[in-house]
Amino acid sequence: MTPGGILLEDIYFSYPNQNIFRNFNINIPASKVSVILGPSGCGKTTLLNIIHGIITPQKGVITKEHNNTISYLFQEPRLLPWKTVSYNIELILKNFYERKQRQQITNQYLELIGLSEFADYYPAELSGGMRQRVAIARAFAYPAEIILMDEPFQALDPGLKLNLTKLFSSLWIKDNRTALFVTHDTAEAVFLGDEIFVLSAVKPSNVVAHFTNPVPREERGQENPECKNFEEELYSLLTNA
Amino acid sequence: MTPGGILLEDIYFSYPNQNIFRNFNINIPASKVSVILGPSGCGKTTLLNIIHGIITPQKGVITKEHNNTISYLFQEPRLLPWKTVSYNIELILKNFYERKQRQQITNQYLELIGLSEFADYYPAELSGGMRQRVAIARAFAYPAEIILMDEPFQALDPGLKLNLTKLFSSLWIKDNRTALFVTHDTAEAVFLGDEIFVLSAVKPSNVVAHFTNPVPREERGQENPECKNFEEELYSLLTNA
Amino acid sequence: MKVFTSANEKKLSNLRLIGLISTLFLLLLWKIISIKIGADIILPPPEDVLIRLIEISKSRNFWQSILKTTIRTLYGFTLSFGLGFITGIACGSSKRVSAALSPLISVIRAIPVMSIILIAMIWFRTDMVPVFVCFLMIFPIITANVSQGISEVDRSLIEMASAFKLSRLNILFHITIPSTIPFVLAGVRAAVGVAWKSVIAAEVLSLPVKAIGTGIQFSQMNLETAEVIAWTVIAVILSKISEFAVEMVIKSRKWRSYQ
Amino acid sequence: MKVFTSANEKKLSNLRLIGLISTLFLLLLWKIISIKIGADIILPPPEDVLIRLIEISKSRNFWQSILKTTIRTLYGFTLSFGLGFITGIACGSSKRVSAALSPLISVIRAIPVMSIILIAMIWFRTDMVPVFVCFLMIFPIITANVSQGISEVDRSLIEMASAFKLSRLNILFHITIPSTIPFVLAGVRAAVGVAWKSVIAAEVLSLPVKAIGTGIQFSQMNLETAEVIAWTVIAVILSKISEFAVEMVIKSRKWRSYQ
Amino acid sequence: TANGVQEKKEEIEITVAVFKGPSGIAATKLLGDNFQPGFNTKVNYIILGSPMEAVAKMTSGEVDAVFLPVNMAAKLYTKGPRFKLAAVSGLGSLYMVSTDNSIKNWFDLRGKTIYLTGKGATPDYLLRYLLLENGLNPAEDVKLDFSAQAPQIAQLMIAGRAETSFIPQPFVLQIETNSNVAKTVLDPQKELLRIRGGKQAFPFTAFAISPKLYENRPEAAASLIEALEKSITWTLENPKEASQIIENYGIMSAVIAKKAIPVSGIEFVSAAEAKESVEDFLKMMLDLDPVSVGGNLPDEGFYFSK
Ligand SMILES: Nc1ncnc2c1ncn2[C@@H]1O[C@H](COP(=O)(O)OP(=O)(O)OP(=O)(O)O)[C@@H](O)[C@H]1O
Ligand SMILES: Nc1ncnc2c1ncn2[C@@H]1O[C@H](COP(=O)(O)OP(=O)(O)OP(=O)(O)O)[C@@H](O)[C@H]1O
Ligand SMILES: [Mg+2]
Ligand SMILES: [Mg+2]
Repeated sequence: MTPGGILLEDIYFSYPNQNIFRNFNINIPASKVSVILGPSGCGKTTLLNIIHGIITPQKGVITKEHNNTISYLFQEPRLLPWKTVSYNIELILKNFYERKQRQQITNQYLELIGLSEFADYYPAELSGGMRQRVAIARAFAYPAEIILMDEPFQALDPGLKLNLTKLFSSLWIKDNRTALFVTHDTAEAVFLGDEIFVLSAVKPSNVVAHFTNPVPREERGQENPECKNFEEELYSLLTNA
Repeated sequence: MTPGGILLEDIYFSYPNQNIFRNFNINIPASKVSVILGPSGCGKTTLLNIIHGIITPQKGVITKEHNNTISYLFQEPRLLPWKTVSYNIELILKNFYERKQRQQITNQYLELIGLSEFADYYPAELSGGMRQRVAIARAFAYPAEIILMDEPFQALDPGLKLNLTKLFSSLWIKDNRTALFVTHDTAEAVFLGDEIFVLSAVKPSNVVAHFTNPVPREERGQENPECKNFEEELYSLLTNA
Repeated sequence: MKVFTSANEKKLSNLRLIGLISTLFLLLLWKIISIKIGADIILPPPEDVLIRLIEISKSRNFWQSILKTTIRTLYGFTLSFGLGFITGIACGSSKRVSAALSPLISVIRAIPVMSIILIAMIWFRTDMVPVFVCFLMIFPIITANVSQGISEVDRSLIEMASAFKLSRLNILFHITIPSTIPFVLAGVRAAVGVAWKSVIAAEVLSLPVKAIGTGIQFSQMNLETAEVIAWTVIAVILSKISEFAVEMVIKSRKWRSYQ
Repeated sequence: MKVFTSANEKKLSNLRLIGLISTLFLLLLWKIISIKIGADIILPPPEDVLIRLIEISKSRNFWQSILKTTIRTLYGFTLSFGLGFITGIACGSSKRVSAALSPLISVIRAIPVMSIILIAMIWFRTDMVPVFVCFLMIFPIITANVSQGISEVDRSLIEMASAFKLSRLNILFHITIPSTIPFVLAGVRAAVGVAWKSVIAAEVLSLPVKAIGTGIQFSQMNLETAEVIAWTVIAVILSKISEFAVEMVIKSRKWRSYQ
Repeated sequence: TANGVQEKKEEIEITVAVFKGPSGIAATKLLGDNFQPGFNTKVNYIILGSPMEAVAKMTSGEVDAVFLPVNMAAKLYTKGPRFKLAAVSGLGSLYMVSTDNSIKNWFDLRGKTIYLTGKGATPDYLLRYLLLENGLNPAEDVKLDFSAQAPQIAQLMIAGRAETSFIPQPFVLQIETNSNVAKTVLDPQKELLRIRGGKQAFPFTAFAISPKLYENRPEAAASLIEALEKSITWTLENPKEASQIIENYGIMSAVIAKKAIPVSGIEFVSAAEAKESVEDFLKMMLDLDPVSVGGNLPDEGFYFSK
């Protein structure tokens, strides 16, 4: 295991009525963007939860650096309904910054996701995509060494999606933190991911395929035929499985 | 207005703190699949709600056939947490069928979305994509003349997405009911939509573009270059707007 | 075809009308029952009570009694609410605290007022006894509601908060307490009536100099049933006013949850 | 590095220990206070009460009193719960019904027990008066909780249901009622203690032949404080048992909401 | 002060408790004059709601002189803080009232429902005793209903909803004046005298004093007792003024007090004079239920003498 990375060995996990992982192994490299692909219900969210520590596997060894701070973008926005948009972001910065600085960071991220005008709205007054964006801002704003994201760019229009993937890329290049995200969008996977893991449809789930993105980050893009090919490979793997 | 279609004229609607529609007009043709595209937060969900009658515009005229039954796939799954998957579907069939038949229909749709095994699960025990599929099954199972869908195939892996779009297409061909759906996925729009409306980013929102799909339904597909072109046109419209 | 123009105001006045009719109906029912019973000493007709009410409202003692009883009720309510809320939060947030406090709370919840009144009389001034009784009644109601509220907190939000390493205090103030608000409101709604009732009942027992309960007891001693009911009407009106205040607070809440 | 193996059982017995210690602490406190007061007539020490408890538990009257009081409480609780639940649902579901019933509910909520006891005596057998009093106390608690619960129902689910044209009855049974369950449970939790308390208090006033309240009153008149407390202990135990039953019911709920 | 001699002892404060309700009538003049006995003894008067409250305060030492039922006084002497009987301030004023005028003697009560108050208090014991003596079993031959308080019983009687009740003054009077059918049919005072052959009506209310008072200031205690006697005499002679004082102290309303004063059995009997009847009464209670007087009769020391 590289330092800053995460290593899961022989993980066993089951919910009361079904077994999700048995002898599950995965090695998330440090300072890279890893992507998890896999059919609906195969255990991707469960895996992120195990890595984060929200749920505890019944057996197995998880090796990660002690005291690593982790930011988590959940599959659902999970905003506090009784707090405004800006307060929802400010709140999670409390451990790190003074009030002034918190507000400044909050405003900066609201700007980035295009919701500055909506700072004082309550979540119930937002559209689905807007809530997702607030959740994105929150996850990005949180200072952490590892970032986990569960379908981060869902519910967004193509324009926003493009902007936000680019935004993520540019933010990531600054600090190269270990990132792991789940997506159903192969284009996104190819554009952002350095390592790509595909989980199996049958449970207990396992990593059925592992790719290293052949295209260096700077050269990736819709136009690049290598990317196109790689994406098509992934797409056909997922649609035939 | 063609019978079975929906005509909105001079609609004015605003939430307490912002104005969404002013002099808004749209004509949803009968017995066709119409698609709405538009940036996050522009008012797509609001429009569906107005068409359904869940919210009432402050001014304007809505013309639709009396007593049209409408099925609605909401942007969120909106399942009853205290009912099992199968009961969530069965419940909305109560007005139409006997118990036996309800169960049979429920099972049939669960089969179609691949969740037969999970019939007795509670929503909290499902993954995000699985919940979305239950919501899809519910909307499809409901016998209605008009179907409204808000981002129907979100949170699904590419394989499922493909299957379910095909499923929708095949179901639709049987009865040709008026369908209107919101999506952020241009491929989906081109594959399913006969009429495509694009809403504006600036509010009050309006229809900024209206396309009629040049490719007949039978010939649509990823491989068809005409489809590709049309999709690219839409994509660039959305990403530049 | 539907055409929309704005119009939506009649409803409210309609509801008021229904309320009025129903109040009149209750008065009528009272009148009928009083005729049926045919004994003013048991249930005098409404008009007699009104006359008596006007008569007693002329004395200074009357207004002082109302004031004192109101103060006692407010005092009892505030005390029980404060302690009940804190206890409920403490019990709901930690299983250990809950285990430690649970015997005491069970005793408070269950102890018959009569059994503890002797001790209460030693510890409190007479006119505080009603406050104490009020506490015994309301404290468990608030605690029960708050701790139920806590056990219903959306776990996905708690998960989110601990994922972002929010401190226990932040979780408490920004997630737990806001989530319990609907339950606290339910508790308050329930407790308001009980507060008045228990204060007045305790006043009837301990007879402080100025008190609605004392008024009731004296009138009853004098077999002045109309006066007893006049005091009762006052109690009902006071309770109604406080209920109204609570409703105002409830309505002033800004946010609502979304799914 | 974290290695996981299963182990998680000590906690429960730990909590039990805390509960036990805290109970012992209360007993000790009682002992100390009783020594401080230094008058058995006001607060006898725990051991005296235990002895007295054993003594009175030998009589048949004792067990009959417990039985009768329990029946009254169950009766009062069930009645108030049933009516309170239905009324709460009715008021919460329709603004008109709510407007129509609200004057009556306000009166029930606010009317001092003393003022209505005569009428109750005319209408009921005297040993039903405690049931009636219990009703007056609990009915508003349940109604308040249920109607708060209804006003907190997730509107997106109601929207969903009406989009699918579910009948009002289906909405009621499959959405409204399940959503109010947490509130109903909070109400029940709060009401259980109040039920015992109010039945016993009313028994102290109306002195039915067999009743815990009668036992308390009789002992108090005779300054047999140890006996008063012995009865009190019984009341606390009974209330604790019913609380426990309620907790069992609450825990048996299968589903939980998700966000 | 009543006494010219300056005491050397330092001043002590004592508290006299007066109850709301008929027993408080006896103390009218004490209250009205704020009577001080002298002997460096300062007296405070407090008004209490119920004997139970007094019991609490007697035990905690907050009250030094009090009016309460005789059997309770005895019990507090034997088991509690050793209060002594200083005088009797009220005699029985209970009557059997009924709308059924066929009741001529106690045996006629057979099969009746009798409303009365205070289970475990004097009326309960007394009625049971009288029924037993007249060959009736209180548990079977009659139905005793304690479910209402005295005023409520009166209301029911007046409204014709209750037939027979065993009730104290001034409610007897209230019932008789407001109902045209209900009448006093039996007098337990007389019946008790008949059975036990005493000379005096049975003692109802005792004036009891604390060790602090009778040990430290016997002179002040005597002076207080004397003043109580005067107060009672004055009250009986001046019901109009007395009732105003009674209302001012919140003991009863003036209207009702005026009616109650002549009929409530307010009477002063010194401890010495009352001893025989008190003993007899306590004996009667003891035979009926030992618990009611605390297991055994109080000894000689119970009766205060200067
Ligand atoms: N209940 C509400 N109260 C106030 N404002 C609201 C409410 N619901 C939506 N809005 C506002 O209305 C606008 C349009 O919302 P709507 O949900 O229709 O957007 P949308 O086009 O569906 O977006 P998305 O693609 O993100 O779902 C948004 O700016 C939002 O802030
Ligand atoms: N709380 C729970 N209790 C019981 N079973 C659960 C629970 N949460 C998830 N599951 C089950 O675990 C399996 C994996 O769920 P998970 O949420 O990890 O899937 P996923 O890969 O994230 O799917 P999706 O792409 O749809 O989000 C599913 O079959 C689901 O039914
Ligand atoms: Mg998932
Ligand atoms: Mg939307």
